Amino acid sequence: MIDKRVSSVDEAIHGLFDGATLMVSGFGGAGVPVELIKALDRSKITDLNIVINAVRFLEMHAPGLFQDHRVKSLVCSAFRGRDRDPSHYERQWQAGELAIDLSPQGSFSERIRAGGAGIPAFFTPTAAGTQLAEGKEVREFNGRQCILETAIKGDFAFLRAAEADRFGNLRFRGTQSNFGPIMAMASKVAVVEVASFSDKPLEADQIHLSGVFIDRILVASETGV
Amino acid sequence: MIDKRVSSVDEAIHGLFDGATLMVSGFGGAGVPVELIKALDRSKITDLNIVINAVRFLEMHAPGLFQDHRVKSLVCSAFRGRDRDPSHYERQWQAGELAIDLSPQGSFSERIRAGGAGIPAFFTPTAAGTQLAEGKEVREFNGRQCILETAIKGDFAFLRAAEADRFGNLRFRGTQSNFGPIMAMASKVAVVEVASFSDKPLEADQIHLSGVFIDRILVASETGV
Amino acid sequence: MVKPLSRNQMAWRAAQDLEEGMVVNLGMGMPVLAASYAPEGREIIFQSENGIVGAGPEANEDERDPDLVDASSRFVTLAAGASLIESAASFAMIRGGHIDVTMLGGFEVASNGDLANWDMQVPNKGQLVGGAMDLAVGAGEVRVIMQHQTKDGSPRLLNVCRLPLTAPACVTRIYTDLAVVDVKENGFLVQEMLHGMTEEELQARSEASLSFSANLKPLATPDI
Amino acid sequence: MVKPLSRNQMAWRAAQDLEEGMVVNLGMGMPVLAASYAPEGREIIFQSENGIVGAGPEANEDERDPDLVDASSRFVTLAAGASLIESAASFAMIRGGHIDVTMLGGFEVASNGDLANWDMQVPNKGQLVGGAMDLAVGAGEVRVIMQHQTKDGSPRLLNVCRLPLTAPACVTRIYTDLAVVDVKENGFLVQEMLHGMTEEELQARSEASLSFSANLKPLATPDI
Repeated sequence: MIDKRVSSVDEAIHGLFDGATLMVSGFGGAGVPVELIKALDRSKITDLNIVINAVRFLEMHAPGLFQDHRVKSLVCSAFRGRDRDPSHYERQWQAGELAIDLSPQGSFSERIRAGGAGIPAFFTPTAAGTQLAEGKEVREFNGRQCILETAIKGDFAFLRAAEADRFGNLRFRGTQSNFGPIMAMASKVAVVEVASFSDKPLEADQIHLSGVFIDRILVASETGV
Repeated sequence: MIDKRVSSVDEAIHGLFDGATLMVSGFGGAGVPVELIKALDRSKITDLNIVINAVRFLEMHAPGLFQDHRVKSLVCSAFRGRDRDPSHYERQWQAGELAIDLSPQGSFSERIRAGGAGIPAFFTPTAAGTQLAEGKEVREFNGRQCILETAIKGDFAFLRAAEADRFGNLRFRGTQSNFGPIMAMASKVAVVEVASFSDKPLEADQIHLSGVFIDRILVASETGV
Repeated sequence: MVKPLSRNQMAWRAAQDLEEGMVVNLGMGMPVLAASYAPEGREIIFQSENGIVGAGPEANEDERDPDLVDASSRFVTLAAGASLIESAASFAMIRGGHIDVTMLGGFEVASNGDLANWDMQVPNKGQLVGGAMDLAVGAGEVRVIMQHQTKDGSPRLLNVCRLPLTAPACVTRIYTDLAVVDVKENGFLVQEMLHGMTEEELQARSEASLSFSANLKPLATPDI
Repeated sequence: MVKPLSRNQMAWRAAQDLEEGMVVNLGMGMPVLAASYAPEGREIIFQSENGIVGAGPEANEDERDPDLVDASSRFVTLAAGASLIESAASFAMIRGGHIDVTMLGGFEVASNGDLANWDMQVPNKGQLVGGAMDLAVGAGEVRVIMQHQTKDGSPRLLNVCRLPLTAPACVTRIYTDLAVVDVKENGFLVQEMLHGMTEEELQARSEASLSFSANLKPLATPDI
């Protein structure tokens, strides 16, 4: 019988390796897989390429990642630290120790979706004619300049949802979903932490993400998050 | 107060013009907007470019369209008639009166999604190295041949759903949705026929298609469909 | 003369290779038949490209729902754990590599794995491609169920496909009424063959040259 | 010396141009403030790019839900008719032209409508682009709310932007603390200006040359 639950957070992140590309969901605190990020922080995994919309949430929950120089590159749409003084990651970037692929949030999302949907590249008008188009192929469609953006894929994805069934079918609350569905689609191993587990399969027409995209379910501890 | 309902099927298709590109949803009888297609059949609108997955459903509900030579081109993934003898549309195609853009069903879907998502073109491995790639740009990504497919947009879209609220938020039953959401997104005027209308707004986390994409709601007559 | 497998037997044999937890898409005809022969107790997720993830058996006449059909336009039911999606999401799932196995009908397969299964080039009839190309390109494995020869006795296991291709170099295994044949780096490798048939007889019914597994087994199925 | 508009007044003025049924996305800062000043009785759908279609007012302290935030990371509520979507769907909505109006903050606007609003080029700080470029490219209209001049008195209505562009030729209207300025084929056209201010005074605070509407109106707002 299919049952994608794991029994511990260590099992949830098992197999994540040095040099992996890891995608992490969350926006403004909603849908942030806090338990998984904390477990990553505690691990010794290094040389990571992390795909995350806003880098500050990574530092918030996994300060050790940057303190110990375990991130080698980032794909994001918001790299700026919150405080006036530069953050750890801003300093590492200035020192040339951290490579950044800054994408407009819509191109960031679409590149991840493309990764999950088997589309290797697409043209978009977003960022055409700006600094972020530098080095990218430009082509005109219907009189409009567009640039070629390429897909992003991950080895692992971390996301958070409200509820899962044993198939990995998910329901999200509020704005929890954000980058979670596309990151799960785009990654080889998608790990979701959920607030609750449904013993009955979720209703077929009320599922926000099909369990086909989910590999492991961590039912968050009551006190954990 | 926003209320996208129209009071008649004539009002529902009002403004559809000669030469328009019309998208029609439906798969295997599910989600086929029968009342709208029949109204189109009764109208005198001609020179249409119709985007529909399987052409036979168009002939089934709007035989006059082909009998009166009112379709000038089709975008589809299934153009074959059901019977052994050629259908009206197959004969018109043989006679060179009907232009066809035959796409694999996944590329058909993705081209429509691209039209609705502001993506003018994308690369896909589907159909690379086949007859359907003829004339298309080929490029290799990660060792795999891909072809460039372009977006499809419509002037009007017809779709069918189970339930709508006044904002045009939709719920579908079973496999009704199929091409409906992407066609609504890709068209200037999206018209949905629904089996029932909810006086209360639908629940925010149980909506299958946001009303932002819907322009007109036709509440199907009890006897109509 | 040995008795070739029936359509049901071919579907049965193909179904035995479906494993617990697999996500599987079945094409029209014999492939969809296979769903009902999957070994009991194995939980397999049948995806149908019109928008079902987790299709159940065909609906009985009294439980038919016109809003719930599969990609073969059959009235179906939903299995436990099913979800419903729209077409672009469904083909994102397919093209994105999230289907473990697709089983498709076929007209011809070449020894490099090229598949031709979409255009019979019938005079006076239009073309129908449907989701075959997307499935052939996107699924983790492409398995074909087809008669070993055409009705007029022409081979279907070819050196090079004559009919228009569905996708190049995609097929991993073929179930015919005579044999189970894998497509390997250096061509066709027969894994199972009907009891009583000789290697020469099977080769005579194939255009491309066949290799035979050192561990060649009889192709045995129940009487269905 | 005339009194420039407060931030609330600028937001109020911008809000008056939002029409019944419009789908509107509001950027951080003054733009999100505008939501609360939309004329009563008008039903406007506020889209927030992190996944809300139909955001309501900011949540009171006792109704805050950590799972429900807007693109400015504020705790919000849902309006009647709201729906919730994931990020790729949200930006498909934005890039696909389904947002009627976006109101954004700005650093600089050029007379051809070029917008610079994403990179202040602060030393030692990293870049943050967020959804601004997608909104600037995708929305039906791009309206900017910004102070007419920088804190040190430099103009923001320029011949050519000095800061990195968000998108070329996208802005249709600018609300400043001094004026309401449209971007037309041949440059800036002032539609409204603070009472008591002269055309010369406004021009002196702008780099690009301004035209003034034949129907120039006073920029009047309530005392908020």
